[in-house]
Amino acid sequence: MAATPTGDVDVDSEAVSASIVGASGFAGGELLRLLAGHPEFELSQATSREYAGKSVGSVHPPLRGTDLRFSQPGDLESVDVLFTATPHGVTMEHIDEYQDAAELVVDLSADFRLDTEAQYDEWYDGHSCPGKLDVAQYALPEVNRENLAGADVIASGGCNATATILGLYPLAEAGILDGADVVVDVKVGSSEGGAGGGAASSHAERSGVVRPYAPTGHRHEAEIEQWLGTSVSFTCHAVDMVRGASATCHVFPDGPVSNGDLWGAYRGEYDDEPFVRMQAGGSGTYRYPEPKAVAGTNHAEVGFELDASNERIVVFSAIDNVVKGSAGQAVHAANVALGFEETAGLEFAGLHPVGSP
Amino acid sequence: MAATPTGDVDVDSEAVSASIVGASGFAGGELLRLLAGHPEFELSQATSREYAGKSVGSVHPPLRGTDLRFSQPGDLESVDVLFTATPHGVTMEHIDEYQDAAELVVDLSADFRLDTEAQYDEWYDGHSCPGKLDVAQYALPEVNRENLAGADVIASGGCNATATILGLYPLAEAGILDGADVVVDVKVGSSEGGAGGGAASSHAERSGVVRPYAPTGHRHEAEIEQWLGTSVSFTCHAVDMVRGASATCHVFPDGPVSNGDLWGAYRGEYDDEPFVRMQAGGSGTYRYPEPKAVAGTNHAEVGFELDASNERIVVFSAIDNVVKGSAGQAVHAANVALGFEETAGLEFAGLHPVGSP
Amino acid sequence: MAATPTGDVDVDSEAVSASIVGASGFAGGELLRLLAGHPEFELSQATSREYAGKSVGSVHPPLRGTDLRFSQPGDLESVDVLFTATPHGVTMEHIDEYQDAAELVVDLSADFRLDTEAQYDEWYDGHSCPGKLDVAQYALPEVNRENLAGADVIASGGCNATATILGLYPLAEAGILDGADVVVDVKVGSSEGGAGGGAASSHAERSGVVRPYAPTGHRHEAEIEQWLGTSVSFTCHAVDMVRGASATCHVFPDGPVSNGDLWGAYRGEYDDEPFVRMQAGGSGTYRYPEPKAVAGTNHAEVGFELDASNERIVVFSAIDNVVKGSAGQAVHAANVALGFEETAGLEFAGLHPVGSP
Amino acid sequence: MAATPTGDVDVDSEAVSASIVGASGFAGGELLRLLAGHPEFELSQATSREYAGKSVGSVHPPLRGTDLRFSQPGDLESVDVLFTATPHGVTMEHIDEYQDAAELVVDLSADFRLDTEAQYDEWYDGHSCPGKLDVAQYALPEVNRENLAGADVIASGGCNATATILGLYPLAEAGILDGADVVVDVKVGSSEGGAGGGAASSHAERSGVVRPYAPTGHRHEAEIEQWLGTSVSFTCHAVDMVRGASATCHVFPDGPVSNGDLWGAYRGEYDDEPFVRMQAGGSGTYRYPEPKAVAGTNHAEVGFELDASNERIVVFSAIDNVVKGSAGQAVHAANVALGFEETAGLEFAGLHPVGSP
Amino acid sequence: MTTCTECGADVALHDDAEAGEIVDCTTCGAELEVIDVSPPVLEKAPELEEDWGE
Amino acid sequence: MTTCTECGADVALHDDAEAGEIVDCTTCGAELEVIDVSPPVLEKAPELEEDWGE
Ligand SMILES: NC(=O)c1ccc[n+]([C@@H]2O[C@H](COP(=O)([O-])OP(=O)(O)OC[C@H]3O[C@@H](n4cnc5c(N)ncnc54)[C@H](OP(=O)(O)O)[C@@H]3O)[C@@H](O)[C@H]2O)c1
Ligand SMILES: NC(=O)c1ccc[n+]([C@@H]2O[C@H](COP(=O)([O-])OP(=O)(O)OC[C@H]3O[C@@H](n4cnc5c(N)ncnc54)[C@H](OP(=O)(O)O)[C@@H]3O)[C@@H](O)[C@H]2O)c1
Ligand SMILES: NC(=O)c1ccc[n+]([C@@H]2O[C@H](COP(=O)([O-])OP(=O)(O)OC[C@H]3O[C@@H](n4cnc5c(N)ncnc54)[C@H](OP(=O)(O)O)[C@@H]3O)[C@@H](O)[C@H]2O)c1
Ligand SMILES: NC(=O)c1ccc[n+]([C@@H]2O[C@H](COP(=O)([O-])OP(=O)(O)OC[C@H]3O[C@@H](n4cnc5c(N)ncnc54)[C@H](OP(=O)(O)O)[C@@H]3O)[C@@H](O)[C@H]2O)c1
Ligand SMILES: [Zn+2]
Ligand SMILES: [Zn+2]
Repeated sequence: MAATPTGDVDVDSEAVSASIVGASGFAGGELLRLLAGHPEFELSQATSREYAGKSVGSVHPPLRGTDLRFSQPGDLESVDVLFTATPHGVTMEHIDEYQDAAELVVDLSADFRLDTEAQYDEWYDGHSCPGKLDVAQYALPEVNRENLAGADVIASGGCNATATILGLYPLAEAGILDGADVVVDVKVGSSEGGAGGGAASSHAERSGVVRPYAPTGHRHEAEIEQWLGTSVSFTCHAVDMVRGASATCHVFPDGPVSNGDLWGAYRGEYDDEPFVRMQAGGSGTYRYPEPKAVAGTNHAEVGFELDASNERIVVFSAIDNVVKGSAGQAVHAANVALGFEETAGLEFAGLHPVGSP
Repeated sequence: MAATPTGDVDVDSEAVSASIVGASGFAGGELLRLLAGHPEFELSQATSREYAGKSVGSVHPPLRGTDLRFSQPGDLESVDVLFTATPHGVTMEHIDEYQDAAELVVDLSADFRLDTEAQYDEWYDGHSCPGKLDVAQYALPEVNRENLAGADVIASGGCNATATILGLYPLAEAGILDGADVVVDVKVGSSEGGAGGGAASSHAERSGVVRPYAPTGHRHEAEIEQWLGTSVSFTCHAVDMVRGASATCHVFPDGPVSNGDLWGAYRGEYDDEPFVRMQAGGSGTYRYPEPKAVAGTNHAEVGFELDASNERIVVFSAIDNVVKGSAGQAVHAANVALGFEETAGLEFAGLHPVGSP
Repeated sequence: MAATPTGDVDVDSEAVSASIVGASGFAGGELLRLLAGHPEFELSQATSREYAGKSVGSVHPPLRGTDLRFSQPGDLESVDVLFTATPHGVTMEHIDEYQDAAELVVDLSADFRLDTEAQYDEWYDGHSCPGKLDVAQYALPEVNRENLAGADVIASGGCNATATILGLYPLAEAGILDGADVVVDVKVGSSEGGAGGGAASSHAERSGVVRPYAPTGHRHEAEIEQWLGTSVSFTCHAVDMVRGASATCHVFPDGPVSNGDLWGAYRGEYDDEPFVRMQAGGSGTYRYPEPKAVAGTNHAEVGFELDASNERIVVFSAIDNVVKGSAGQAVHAANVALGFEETAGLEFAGLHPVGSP
Repeated sequence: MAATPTGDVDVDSEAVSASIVGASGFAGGELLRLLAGHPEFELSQATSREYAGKSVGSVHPPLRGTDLRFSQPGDLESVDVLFTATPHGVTMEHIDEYQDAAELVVDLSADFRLDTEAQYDEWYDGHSCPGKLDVAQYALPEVNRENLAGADVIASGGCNATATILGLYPLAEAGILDGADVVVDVKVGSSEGGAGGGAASSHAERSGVVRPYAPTGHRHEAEIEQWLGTSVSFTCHAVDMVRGASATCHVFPDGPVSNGDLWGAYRGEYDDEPFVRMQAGGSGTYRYPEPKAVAGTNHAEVGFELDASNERIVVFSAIDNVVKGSAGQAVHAANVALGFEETAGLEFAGLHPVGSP
Repeated sequence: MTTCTECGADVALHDDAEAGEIVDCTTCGAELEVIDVSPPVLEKAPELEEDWGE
Repeated sequence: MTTCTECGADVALHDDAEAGEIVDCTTCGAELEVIDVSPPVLEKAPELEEDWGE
């Protein structure tokens, strides 16, 4: 039963070893899946306190048939790269231990995304290891590719922040956001909440919702502002899908902007990006970015439409929150940092038809 | 608000007769359901060209067991009230015929919602009976109750427009919209598209979506502007539910507004409204307005949150598009116009738990 | 089958008082909803240990606007009827206390459904109050109407058992089950698991499933056997809906059976039943029983088809598990026991279209 | 934008060329996706009458970025392998033309699945090219691997038949089906109906269903009987998922069978199969076969449980209908026929978490 | 009978309400802490984190 | 390396496995309790109730 792909690189002799802390969670499970199919990495350990001793496939069906079993996070062995997919606060507490174990730590939590302690004081509950903040590099290659090589700590972006930044970055670079008012209205799936599950996230309560959460003051505003250089009015809604984050950005620029300006800005930024796809108009069922068209993949879809009468640009951006918005972004950044093919391990192109993946 | 109807009128001797044109559709089916349970109305005819001769229950399961059969729209008999639930363009073509058949015509389409021919020229493809436009009254009692008595033609509002107007009307009345910038980001269910169904609305393609449609230039902007006195930047998304329209309104007022101002505005407008419920904060699973909490009912939920740092008011409004956003609104308006108990026939309070109704 | 409520009893002067233990749960919430709209009952108390002090509407959106707040189960006051919607094992422990508080106890759990202690030893973990077993009457009026008047304890049936019994009872009565082999393949929604919610019932894990559970040895077999006089091979699957239980019964009768025999058996049993609807064949979208056609209602749909080449009868039965399969059945039985109109408080006929209610 | 994987084989010099007739449909789209990622095939043409001239990515989002455009089925060029994914009846009409174009025709329809004209007369509407029936080989490698090499026509199995045959084949081989009674209760997703979409398969009508269809007399019974050597009592239900077919087989063997017998039969048959996974019991969320655990993959999950008290074996089998049940099976069979690595192009292992893919 | 500090609506307290108890306003849904009972004084309760994450 | 008591497949135990530990068989999914380690002996672990109710 060959449940997982094997690449053509000689894995045994020159593979880069990698372990995952928090491998029983949703983001950690994706890391397992992506690294198991990656031609350059060899999986070493996958931790879970709750499932230690069980096979990784008992929690994550795509991994069935692999012999790897969860180990305790306290039993970490040395590896080349350590991916950490733990809740906010864990990595900042254990960063020294993690860096002892691996030359490169790729963290999926918010712990090293922001530049300064002051931001953590404002948006989170402070930071327990602020001295390491300037060592860390933000993972998203589309905005930070040039700083990833040689990084010691890479901080994978927030999923809502990733969707928003990818949607608006070309406008920021083109100066179109200068003085602009920006509203970001996000819709996300249930996997964003992680593998826990209380009464409110039960199937009966969570099905069929369009449920506002974090109407104002969402923490990802900090990351977005850091990368776009402007503040945004941000509101999030839970909708009935498992994977997916979709950001609709309503941008009111300071002066007139033409369709040509916009295509120039977007194509200039994204034409050579392996994981960003423009989707703006056209015909048929899929005309604008939508999350189910990228579910399971590391792709982002980005598109826009000009609203001349309201002097508005509507930008749509859609990603899979646990891939491009988390584990896939982390692997992509590691590929860049280690000099691998950027798309290595991230080639899956998605499914059609597909329901609510 | 009594959750069940009570009927003290002697139905047999003095019931008001009503027929429905377009009764095989989604909005028409709701009219059938609501009128069948209404203490004051007696159903006369229900038209469908496609299903003429079949029992209404063969199309609409809740009507099973009733003896009524669909008739041809050409065979209309005289009744007290005629409800028309046909696609845009049909009622304007047949308005004379409909008015011959009934003293009161309640139309669910867009044909008589706008005040002037110019608006139809701008937003639709013109109007074939502009002379009747000023005879018609907009149905939504929360904004137009005082003009409904004695109306000859009542035009039930658009579902997205209804959600938006209910969310913003108290701000308009309180002057808070004067000079404000307003973005309206709407999420709707599949029943909004009616009972047709092409490839794009098939289950396989339409499941699990967050799909932008009408990113700009949505026709309901006209209605909204007419009632709020200000233009709004409007964008719509199809999401995975069947019933429901949810409007998130991002309002940037001209000057400072306090929580107290907002509560004053909203409670002043809605405290006595039988079908509007405030839902703003609190605890538990249901903290803000959401469509599944009002699915199947004529209730609207409205709530808001102040975003001090962005000088923004976020307003949420949720309705069932085929009830409050269509058939229920029509029956409510007819109740007002005819002097019935306002809540007659509209008492159903919804279900919990409920999935994606 | 009257689709709309009629209330001729003077509610204020002679209402029957009722309380609910376990009112924050899914079945208890339905009881609240049904009794709040019932012309004969007046709600007294609704218990919840977790939510004591909060308004019932804070947990159950359809109850918003009512002033009733949850109280502690230890603070029960005397009422005419006590409905108990607690997990299995609670009522058998507290039955004396409950009977002290009310003349009629209607229990929704499995605690008093079976006739003998031996059955509880075989199928459950024994019974702590076996002496009361023969006092209790099974609620399902379609099979036990004549024994409900004057009962002290009424035991509402299991939802899967109710679906199965309603599907097969006419065959049992007609002798067609004698010597027959019967397979029952059930599909149920997530509300069957109650309002708790662990990781396996989270939205992310529970969405989109066809998940076998209780492949063999399901406890409801005991109830089914008790009422049909024959054992059945029973298997259950969780599917992606919130409300609904659907039983497909594959019956292999001992001798030849004709379509006429079947219609005779089913119509004989159900023609006068207010809550059972035959649905067998026909045209259009809804040809056979399906749960979404009865969601939110106390109706059962039953239908069948003969498979001549396999000498098989396929019987379909569909209910809403929390209404006909639980709270609605309990209210129906109470209506019968107390001499009320059978359909009082249970007139809601459902919605069309409707997604996954 | 590298939307599709590229293998390491030198595609230009030695690739096997392949075209797809019916490439705009659901099964044809999967063929496109699988062949685009296949190391041995080079895509030549993809036909669609409706979308001729459009890029394949305009219909199938995972193919975006590829340059291939749909061509007319009348313009077929010579290739090594022709895959046909047209509705039943098309291939039998065009088989000569298809065989002229390619040495190997792999048909996904029912046209060449059955052995004899008599079967087509009994289960379908006859056959227009019965002389070719004995040339064709059934695709499913698990039951027919040894006959695929050198085949001229390969007939990919029906999705429900595939699920059923995989579930029961080890029992048939072990003689346990001899004299056994077998009920097969199937649950399938909406993609089984193809990309058309009428009113009944619209999102509003098809969401949330457990809808019986083909209660008796399903055509796949013919295929099943052909491969298992016994007739089965077969019933199908549409449930709310897009991909997936799940067969629950209730088997009543003639004599006693032990757990050991069963494991012997299943492991003997499947231990070396690359695409069959046993899943029977265990702990956690995923204990038995379920379709969402294999969605998007060519894997089948098979499991069973003994019901001693009813002398029954319950067998569960789950596949993705458009992969293992159609396009994936076809590619797998072609791999076998052409001597490629069996798993080539079929390595995707699925997603977790995943909603309703 | 007292007044919701959030929206100003009337809030009915039951007879044996005690200081420290949390009630919700049935008009706006706000959670209110009973600070005193005679006369009744309410205060907005500290907000609970939504438990369905981000 | 030892054998699953349910399905007979090989089960690999890690080096520092201890008696009392629960492992799952990667062939059939059964939960197995490690009864002894040298030589390894497994026994089917008591079944956990599904936590998603009926
Ligand atoms: N889900 C998303 O869409 C998403 C997107 C972007 C970023 N992220 C970030 O990724 C991280 C993981 O999110 P998730 O959704 O995967 O959460 P999750 O499903 O709850 O998983 C959390 C994982 O961390 C482990 N863990 C928890 N506390 C730990 C501790 N103190 N030490 C070691 N391991 C611990 C858990 O396993 P045990 O308890 O068994 O050890 C589990 O494997 C979070 O920081 C989140 O913000 C998630
Ligand atoms: N669905 C909503 O959420 C919603 C909300 C607000 C307003 N509305 C408005 O309500 C109206 C109906 O919408 P719907 O969603 O119910 O549409 P629908 O499901 O497509 O139903 C349309 C109905 O009109 C009938 N019809 C079509 N053309 C006709 C003609 N020329 N003469 C007579 N009858 C005709 C159809 O039946 P036959 O073809 O069999 O005669 C059918 O009964 C539309 O104007 C819509 O804008 C709908
Ligand atoms: N859901 C269905 O489809 C269905 C169908 C047929 C029958 N039933 C039966 O109905 C009963 C309730 O099911 P459910 O689905 O509504 O479960 P649920 O949602 O879990 O609700 C259980 C209720 O009981 C209360 N409760 C729990 N333990 C208690 C105790 N020791 N004393 C007093 N109250 C207690 C809980 O509230 P607090 O913990 O806050 O007090 C809660 O209100 C069960 O016996 C079930 O078998 C349910
Ligand atoms: N969907 C499944 O789960 C599944 C599983 C097993 C087997 N199958 C079988 O696979 C076949 C295709 O099923 P599907 O679900 O993919 O159907 P579909 O989505 O309806 O696709 C049918 C395809 O055939 C083309 N087509 C139709 N008539 C044609 C003709 N006369 N000549 C040439 N092309 C024609 C259509 O494109 P144009 O009309 O644009 O040319 C379309 O590309 C069927 O035989 C089905 O039984 C399907
Ligand atoms: Zn308040
Ligand atoms: Zn095993």
